[in-house]
Amino acid sequence: MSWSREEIAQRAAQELKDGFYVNLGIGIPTLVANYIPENVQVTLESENGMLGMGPFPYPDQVDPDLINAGKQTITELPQSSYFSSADSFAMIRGGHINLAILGAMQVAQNGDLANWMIPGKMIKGMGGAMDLVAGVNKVVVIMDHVAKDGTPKLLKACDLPLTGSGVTDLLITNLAVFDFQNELPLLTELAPGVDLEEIKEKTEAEFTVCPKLKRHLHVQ
Amino acid sequence: MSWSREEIAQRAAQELKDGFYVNLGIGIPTLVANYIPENVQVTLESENGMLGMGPFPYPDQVDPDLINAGKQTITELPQSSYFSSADSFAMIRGGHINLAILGAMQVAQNGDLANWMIPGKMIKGMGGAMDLVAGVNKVVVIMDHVAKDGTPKLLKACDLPLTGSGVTDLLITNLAVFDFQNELPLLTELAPGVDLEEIKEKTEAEFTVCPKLKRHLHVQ
Amino acid sequence: MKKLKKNAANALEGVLFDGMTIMAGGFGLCGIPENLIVALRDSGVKDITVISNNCGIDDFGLGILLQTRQIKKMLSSYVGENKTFEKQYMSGELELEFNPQGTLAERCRAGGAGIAAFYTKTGVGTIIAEGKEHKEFNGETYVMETGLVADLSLVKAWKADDEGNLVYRKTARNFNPVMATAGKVTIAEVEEHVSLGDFDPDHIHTPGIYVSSFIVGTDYKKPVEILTTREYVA
Amino acid sequence: MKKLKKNAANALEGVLFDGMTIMAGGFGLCGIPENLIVALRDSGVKDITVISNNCGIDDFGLGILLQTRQIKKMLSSYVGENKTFEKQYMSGELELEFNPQGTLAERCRAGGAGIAAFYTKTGVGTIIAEGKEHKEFNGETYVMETGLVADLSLVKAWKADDEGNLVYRKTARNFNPVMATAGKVTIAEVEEHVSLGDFDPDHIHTPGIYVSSFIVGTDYKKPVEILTTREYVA
Repeated sequence: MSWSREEIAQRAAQELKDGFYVNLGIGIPTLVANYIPENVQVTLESENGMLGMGPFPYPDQVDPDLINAGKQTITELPQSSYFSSADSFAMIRGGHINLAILGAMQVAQNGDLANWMIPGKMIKGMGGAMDLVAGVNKVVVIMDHVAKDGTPKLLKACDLPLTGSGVTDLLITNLAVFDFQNELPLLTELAPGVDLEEIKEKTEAEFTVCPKLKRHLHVQ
Repeated sequence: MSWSREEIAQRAAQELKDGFYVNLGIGIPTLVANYIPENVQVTLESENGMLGMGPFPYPDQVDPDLINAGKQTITELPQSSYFSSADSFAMIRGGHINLAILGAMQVAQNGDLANWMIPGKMIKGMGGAMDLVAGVNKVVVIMDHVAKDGTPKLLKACDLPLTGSGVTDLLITNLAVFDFQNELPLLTELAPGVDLEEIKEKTEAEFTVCPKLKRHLHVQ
Repeated sequence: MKKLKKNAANALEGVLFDGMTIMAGGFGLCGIPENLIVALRDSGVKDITVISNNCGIDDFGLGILLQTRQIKKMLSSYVGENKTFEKQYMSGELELEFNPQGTLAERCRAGGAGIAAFYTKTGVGTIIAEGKEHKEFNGETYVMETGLVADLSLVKAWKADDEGNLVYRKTARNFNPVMATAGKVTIAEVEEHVSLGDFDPDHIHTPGIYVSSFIVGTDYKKPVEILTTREYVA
Repeated sequence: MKKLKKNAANALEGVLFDGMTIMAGGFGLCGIPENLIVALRDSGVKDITVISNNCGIDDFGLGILLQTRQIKKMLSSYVGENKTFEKQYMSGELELEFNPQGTLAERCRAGGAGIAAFYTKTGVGTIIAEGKEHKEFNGETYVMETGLVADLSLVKAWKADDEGNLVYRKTARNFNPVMATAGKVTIAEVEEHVSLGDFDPDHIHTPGIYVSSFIVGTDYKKPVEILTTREYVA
């Protein structure tokens, strides 16, 4: 067993604190918005130039001038504001965003993150990811624990081109949670039905195990 | 005889071309706004954050939130826009202002300009002057030809702290006009009743004399 | 000094040359100068370097300039939406310089603001920073990035007045205001031309000083790349 | 997470400490945080470094903090309006670092935007550039200036909504928006508190993310430094 996409999103949502300004990447990170804890108010930033991102529009509300960084149609809220790309990344680079949640292809034990390029194969570009990981206070990375072919994605060192060096603060996979505050990743939580042996088997990186390791049945 | 303050302003106004964006310094440069040639439309910029500066307000229009860089009360025009100090100097530093007209204490033959400090005597500060002389396309300097004690102000080298190095493009004094496009200042115009001898006597700087030297009776 | 031009072809007259560098505003297909891009294609200008966050999609936006092979080089942060792009790049027909999105925006701002270069943490330790100058500030490493200036900037705004003052709408603002400052010549296209005095001077996003000329665009398509909606719940 | 505080003293509670660095918005006496400056004086905080374009006049604005000798050092571009300033500086009581106005504004912007340093032509060849790093770009010499961050930024806006979004009025905008971005804590004072949704999101000058808290100021004096008017012509 392991965490579903929804459960990963739900686990990531626990990182949100009241009053936070948050940037959510494309994919599973977008789902995090559905699991914001009660009594916690967060403001979502979209790096194409908006603070206070609202939900998807009703069909008759769609506005081509109002999209998020994933190019999806969205809505505004009473507290929303718009600004230029330069002002948006001034905000990001300047450390004003409290939390970013984004996907990854590889994470290394020193916190290196790769999520933008597979040489010779995929050339989409880094978009705003390099700015986000360099500038945002806390970077939460979400990914499957292993690649489709079963090879580990939490590595001793990334072999793909980096998005940022030593930038990962917290890693949430479908199997476990790792904290990157110390020299080596610290395994702090296991998904239901996952044991330490499975993690060791599916992880290339060295890591330490938290004495208070939590074994979850379900993400709350 | 020599040019009056008004005549100097009038002569400086001849440098204004249609469509120019212009910054006018404090003192005589401010008077230039009264002599903008017909058929020439210029937009006045105020470095505290305004384009399209209007005339002084009528007494019942005075607004403390609307001042120019000289802290004088002013008015807005239908084409006016406001912006921050950072955006204002981005505009100035980025070379978007066509012309600046400002006063000086000393000008050197290489175009050096000093207008902000007399060590041990006057510590007001440079305000926006250093940014203006470094960033504006054409810098027109206005000053009395000699100091109150009769000593020359157009010098071989400034002894006061500089505002900018080699930044003067045109110098208009109460006696003459010098062009700074070449190695040495080129004397191009003389005020009514002023002859070359007088200029030589009252100028420390080396300069060349334009073959087409103009002797004015009046500024038009 | 009339800034309003009749149409896009008219506005581009006399400013184009082969090998030039052009900035184009927009994020994805949002807030792109649709009319000016078409006129650019029709002009036949070639070997251009385009600075733009994206390169449109295969058959819309800047993508149409790839189809005609008018683009020699792109500076972008993301081109994932365009297959023609990928093909021409892989075959070596097209040069590409990836810039992190925030670095790209800041480079444009710097170019327009007379800032020759700046130090950012973005990209340090990645291939983006390779060969660039590094410097330590307060114990952290920064990489130097230079300002960008274009021969021509093409921007899309919502409204313009006679002075060329521009106002943008929602997230269609994006790169347009910074690119407007970084063109030796800047041409804007807008949906609406308003009278002088219609704008509140406190609400103007791009002062007219940055706008050489502008046109009122026609037939705006504004395609939506990813339509996402929610259901009305009864 | 309520950002609106009861009054200036309330807003400053817990954020002040001796020796701290404070940015204060305003140009001359235009757009200065009148209420917060008075509360700063009344707090008795001392040895502060103040970053502000000017230092008020002798008995108004930041000038009142010179009278009480709470300011150890000033970073400014122009202090000509203040005689107390001149006296304290000449006697060595007060440190002073002059910054060209545009460099000062850009340093604040850089600090808020995560730019450690930038290269400008402003000041090259003057005493301002002495001892600073120089670099050539395209055959021209630039000087490196560093970003500025403050422990606290005090800004004055016209209106704020509950989120702390700010809107400024006319030339009272000046340094306030950039300084709002460069404070570890930023406190705003406004003339009017409006409801969420009253602002058009396209018209907001400072997004609430930059505003830690705000107050509605009282008894605004807004003195005019140089009253210049013209006559009605019949």
